[in-house]
Amino acid sequence: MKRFEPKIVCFLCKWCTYAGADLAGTSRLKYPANGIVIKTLCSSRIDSEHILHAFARGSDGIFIGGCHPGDCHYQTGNYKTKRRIVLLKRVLEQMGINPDRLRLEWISASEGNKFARQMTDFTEQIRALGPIPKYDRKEDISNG
Amino acid sequence: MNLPYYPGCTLKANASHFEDSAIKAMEILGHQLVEMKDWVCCGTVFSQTDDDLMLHLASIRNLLRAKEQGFDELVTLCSMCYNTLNRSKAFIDSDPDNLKKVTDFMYRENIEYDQDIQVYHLFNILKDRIKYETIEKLVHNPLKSLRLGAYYGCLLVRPKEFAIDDFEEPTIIEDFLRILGAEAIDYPYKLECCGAYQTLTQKDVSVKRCYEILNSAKKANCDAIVTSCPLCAYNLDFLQKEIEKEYVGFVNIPVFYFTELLALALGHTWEASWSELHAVDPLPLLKDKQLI
Amino acid sequence: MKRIGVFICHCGVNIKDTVDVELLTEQLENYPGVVHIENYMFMCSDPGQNQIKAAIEENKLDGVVIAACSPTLHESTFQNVIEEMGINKYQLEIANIREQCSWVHNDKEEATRKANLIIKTALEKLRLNESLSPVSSPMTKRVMVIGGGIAGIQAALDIADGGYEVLLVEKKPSIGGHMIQLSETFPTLDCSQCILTPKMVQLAKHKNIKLYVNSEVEKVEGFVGNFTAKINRKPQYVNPDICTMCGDCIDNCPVVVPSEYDEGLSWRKAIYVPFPQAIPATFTIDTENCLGFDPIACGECRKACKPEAINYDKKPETFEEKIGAIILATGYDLYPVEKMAEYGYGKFPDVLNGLQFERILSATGPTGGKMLRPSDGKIPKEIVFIQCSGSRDPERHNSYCSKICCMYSLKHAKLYKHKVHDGQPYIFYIDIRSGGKRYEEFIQQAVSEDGVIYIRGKVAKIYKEDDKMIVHGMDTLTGKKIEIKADLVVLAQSMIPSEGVNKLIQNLKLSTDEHGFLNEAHPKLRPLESIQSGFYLTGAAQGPKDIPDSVAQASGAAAKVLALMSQQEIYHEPIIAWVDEEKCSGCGICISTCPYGARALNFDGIAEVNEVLCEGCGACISACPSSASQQRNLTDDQINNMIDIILQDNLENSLEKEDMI
Amino acid sequence: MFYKLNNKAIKNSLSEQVQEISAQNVFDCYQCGNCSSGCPVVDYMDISPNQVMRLAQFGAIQEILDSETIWICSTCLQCSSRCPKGIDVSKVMEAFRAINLRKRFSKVEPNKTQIQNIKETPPILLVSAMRKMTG
Ligand SMILES: Cc1cc2nc3c(=O)[nH]c(=O)nc-3n(C[C@H](O)[C@H](O)[C@H](O)COP(=O)(O)OP(=O)(O)OC[C@H]3O[C@@H](n4cnc5c(N)ncnc54)[C@H](O)[C@@H]3O)c2cc1C
Ligand SMILES: Cc1cc2nc3c(=O)[nH]c(=O)nc-3n(C[C@H](O)[C@H](O)[C@H](O)COP(=O)(O)OP(=O)(O)OC[C@H]3O[C@@H](n4cnc5c(N)ncnc54)[C@H](O)[C@@H]3O)c2cc1C
Ligand code: SF4
Ligand code: SF4
Ligand code: SF4
Ligand code: SF4
Ligand code: SF4
Ligand code: SF4
Ligand code: SF4
Ligand code: SF4
Repeated sequence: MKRFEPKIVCFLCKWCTYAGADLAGTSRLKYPANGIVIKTLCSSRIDSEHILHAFARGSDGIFIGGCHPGDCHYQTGNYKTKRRIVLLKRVLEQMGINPDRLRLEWISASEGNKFARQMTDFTEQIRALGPIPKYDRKEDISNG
Repeated sequence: MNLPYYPGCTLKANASHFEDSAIKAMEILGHQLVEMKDWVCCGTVFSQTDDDLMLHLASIRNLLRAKEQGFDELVTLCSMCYNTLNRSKAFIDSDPDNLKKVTDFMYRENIEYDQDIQVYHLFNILKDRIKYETIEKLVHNPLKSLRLGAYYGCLLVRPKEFAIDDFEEPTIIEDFLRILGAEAIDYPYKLECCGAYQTLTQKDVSVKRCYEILNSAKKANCDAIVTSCPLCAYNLDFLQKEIEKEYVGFVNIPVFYFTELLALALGHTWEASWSELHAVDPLPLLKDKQLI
Repeated sequence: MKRIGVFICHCGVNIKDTVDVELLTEQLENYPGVVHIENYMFMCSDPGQNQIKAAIEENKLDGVVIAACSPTLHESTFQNVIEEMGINKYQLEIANIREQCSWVHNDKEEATRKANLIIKTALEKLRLNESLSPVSSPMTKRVMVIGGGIAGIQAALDIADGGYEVLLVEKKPSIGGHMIQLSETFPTLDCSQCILTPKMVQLAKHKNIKLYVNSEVEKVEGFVGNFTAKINRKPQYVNPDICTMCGDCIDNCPVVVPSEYDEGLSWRKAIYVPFPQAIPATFTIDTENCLGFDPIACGECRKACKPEAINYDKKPETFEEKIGAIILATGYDLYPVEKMAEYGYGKFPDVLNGLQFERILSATGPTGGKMLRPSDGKIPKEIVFIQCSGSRDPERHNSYCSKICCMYSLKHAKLYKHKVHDGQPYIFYIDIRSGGKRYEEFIQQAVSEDGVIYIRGKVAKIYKEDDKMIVHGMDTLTGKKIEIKADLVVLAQSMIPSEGVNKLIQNLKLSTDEHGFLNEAHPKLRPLESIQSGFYLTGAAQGPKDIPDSVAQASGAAAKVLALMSQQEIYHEPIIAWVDEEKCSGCGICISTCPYGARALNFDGIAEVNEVLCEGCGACISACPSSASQQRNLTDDQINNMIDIILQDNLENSLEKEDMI
Repeated sequence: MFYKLNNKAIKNSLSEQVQEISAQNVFDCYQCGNCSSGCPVVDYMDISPNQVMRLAQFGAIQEILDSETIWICSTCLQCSSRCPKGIDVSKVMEAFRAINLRKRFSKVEPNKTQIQNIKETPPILLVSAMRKMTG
């Protein structure tokens, strides 16, 4: 049987995690090809609606990468993201979506290793969780 | 007015003059110290382990008993009772988990512990409720020319969350002594530990501690020491015999409970039964100052 | 619809070996909007660039996607290429199929599938990209420096020397700050006043510098290049042009108050000159302590002043000044000894803070430079210095290290030894922080030559017995409890932001760290500026600092300001936020979200973005409950389209788009 | 002789027990020595309070359990009230006593105290000493 290949949307901030992902590339580190990247200037640009939208469209997992606390290019953007994600995870739980499908990590421009590790780890975790259940997406998101 | 009162073990034994003088002084101030029924020893020292709730049950049971008797507050005289009851209460109250465990454990009690009972030290009542200004007006026998050193010890001021006043620089006892007409003397060792329970096992430790405290007070020209803890009072008063042996030239100094002085200043006569419980006889000093 | 060209790079073998570029070309040929697609070995090379130009011309392209390496490498190269062909540079998107695809995957099939999606997201984004031009606004070529300590003085001089006009606003009657109070300074022990007063005089005479003493900034409006500041100046009541500095007024003033300059160790009158070398050199009446000007209350000073320099009718004045940039140099104060319970809440006269001890050491101080203690004027023979007093104590005081007190405690011990040869200095410390050029050598030398005894342990308590200060500490190295009967104790008090500066910071809408020190834009890479454009930081206002660091930062900030001033206009990336007026409910949530103060409600109660201030982080956009706020070239629609394209296969297999939301 | 430190020695179960019973993180301590400076009975201790904290960081719990220090401490709370890192040092001391006492160890035999006149001795002294020193 063909193994399940999760679809993962990755939002990476330009200053830290996107640069970290580039470093993983220049270091030729290997990780699964399931995540596709959308670059934002800051992790705080990512709206809860984008995340819900992506889940509704069948994303099996969503990965958000930002600068380490205190290193945000915009000072406090990553704290805002952190707060938003904590809340959102609770919402996801109520909607029947396993909150582990959403992951927020601080990855600096020098942490190519960490980026590759996170990609591998997250993909495997989502693979183990299986495809996102369809009924959840339809009912709850359209009502909420 | 009636004040529900928790005596604790020692006030029924070696410190009965502490209790007696408190009741009489409070009467003059128009307040009745009503002893709660069925109290048990609070366990004296507060147990500082975080994982053993059993050691706090005695304190909580006392609060329950008081509540059963219709009280919503308790007054203590002894610093240690004050400290232990309060800290046990705070420890249980602060954590819903602790609260639940304790409540579950005491399921056979008739009434549920629900945190709604306050514990005060008599100093809180004198200062904040009766008010020092009021007491001052009732002083008939001002303790004029008596130079007194307040001894706080540990438990009235530590831990800082439970301090009855500033934990490094309290003045609540000094202010009290001043309204009684005495001279309150500041001396550096007033917050230093007397050795506490070490007296039982490491007497030399307590002897040295008490010597340093008393000596510091004497250097500042105190005539006597004033305290509110029966353990401090015992160490400071009764260990003077040993101090005399250890440190040549040491001259005795009387140790009072603050309530004895309060009663005296309010015009109550000094009782012989009080003197009997002192190691260092306070009578010569009181006579010398023409207070009795 | 846009006419888009897609250019896929092989990067030699770097991409081609893992990504099937031919297959990609085929797959994307018919993607909506793509009118041209090709692949080539080195897109960034000259021939590659020429191929792009040719394709643009031939196919009348108005958008370009380059599938190649990371945008950090060649985005600007390709932007230049399309700009040369008359296309706005924001119509270029880079699909990063090397760093984030071919280099990190092994399986060619998977990598190709991923590269396909990466290019499609770029196409989806590009489809809705607007053509943008940089935001610009004119530059006011004047600078305001707030705070006249060494940091402010240095910054003002550097900028004024660079040819621009500077306003220096100082709240006290004289400039000089704390440095003017110091005796001699580590690590070279040169006299503080000797090196500072020439600078003060130079500043006062500089044709490009306008001095506002006794003044505070009440409000600043506008944005970088275009600020308007409101400055309040308290009257000094003495006309500096007439006053001859004869001092007759002082002799007749009946009011005596503690001198700030001497840190309360001496006295001054209500009419006074803060210190002999004050700039501006003139007398001031301190209205808080003056009995009152009318002859019934007092008026003695005016009677005494023969040249009639004193005018009681002066009123506070308010000035409005236009400036382009602001430097904050508000400095520090010392953590009050009154907060130190363990050291007696400031009630012992022989327990001093560091600045008080500087005054005792100083030749211009209350003892004329003689080492005498305040209580009884005796020469202290046993002296204890306590480091980290109020610092590194998150439980009760300040959690941070004050950085300079290790050095000045040692300096104090050394200078003390120079004055009292038979005295013994002790320093209680926890760690010694002597990172600085020649700092460690300074310490080592004092230990070996001056016999300073360091004791490693924090002092628990100080109390007074007879005329001695009893210090109880611990030497953690030997495990021995230490008692010292000291004649004098000096506390190395924590540095804290200067008094009242929090109000100023609030007025300027700047941010501070948790301790009240001004926040830099980036702790490593932008330490001289605030994240609010146009505000620069120097000296101890940004964090505890010594003189060399304060001066370095001041000159650094001045250089930044000079670079700013050299521009006629200021330009700014246009990837910023904008507001859809139709949708905005005026809730104001975005306003508090913006870290740059770039948003405000307009007269109609609708949010507006100040394009010059906005840095484009996007925090406001995700915070907007009405989706009224958007980011140029990264709108919600663009993001959602990218998401949709990534998940397209899933969608096709599952639900219809329309059912969803 | 070397004091041998290694990962396993530092992270041992006794050390975890100390942190659990006391609810204090011994790694917060930065060895300022304030606890020892203010301790009224440090002269009688074989290891000073700050050294107790240090050894606890090393995981050298047995050494502390065998010390006199933990029995000399009179729970005066001076250390706790002044620790700049907010560590309740006195609770850490109590945890060491508790570990010993829970093994039915007693520091004093009730019949072997230094009390001559039991009638003169207040209950508060007997009870508190017994509670702190007997298992
Ligand atoms: C005891 C002691 C000894 C020291 N010894 C040395 C030494 O030997 N060597 C060394 O290198 N460093 C030493 N320092 C450090 C030195 O004092 C500082 O590094 C230096 O003074 C910092 O300069 P500054 O201009 O940033 O701040 P400050 O000197 O504090 O100047 C700030 C100025 O801003 C003004 N101001 C504040 N708020 C406002 C406002 N709202 N509006 C207008 N004006 C305002 C103040 O009145 C002041 O004039 C010592 C510090 C201390 C405490
Ligand atoms: C192990 C270690 C860890 C560190 N970690 C941190 C940290 O976490 N955080 C932090 O803030 N700092 C850290 N630093 C400090 C940091 O590395 C330096 O502060 C910083 O790199 C200094 O930058 P620089 O440009 O002055 O010097 P350098 O980085 O040394 O750059 C000097 C450049 O000049 C070139 N050069 C030299 N001589 C000549 C010549 N004659 N002609 C032409 N070119 C020449 C050199 O090739 C080099 O490229 C760390 C340092 C070390 C050693
Ligand atoms: S008396 Fe007049 S001239 Fe003389 S110092 Fe005073 S103000 Fe100046
Ligand atoms: S008017 Fe004021 S400043 Fe002048 S002498 Fe009188 S008190 Fe002093
Ligand atoms: S500089 Fe030295 S004395 Fe000052 S807080 Fe830091 S370590 Fe303590
Ligand atoms: S030389 Fe380096 S490691 Fe040593 S004290 Fe200085 S900064 Fe620290
Ligand atoms: S994008 Fe960021 S900087 Fe711009 S207005 Fe929004 S929050 Fe402020
Ligand atoms: S958050 Fe949105 S709706 Fe509210 S004021 Fe800002 S732009 Fe308008
Ligand atoms: S006072 Fe606190 S931080 Fe200092 S040595 Fe003691 S336990 Fe450690
Ligand atoms: S609680 Fe114990 S260790 Fe702490 S100061 Fe008191 S006696 Fe010393």
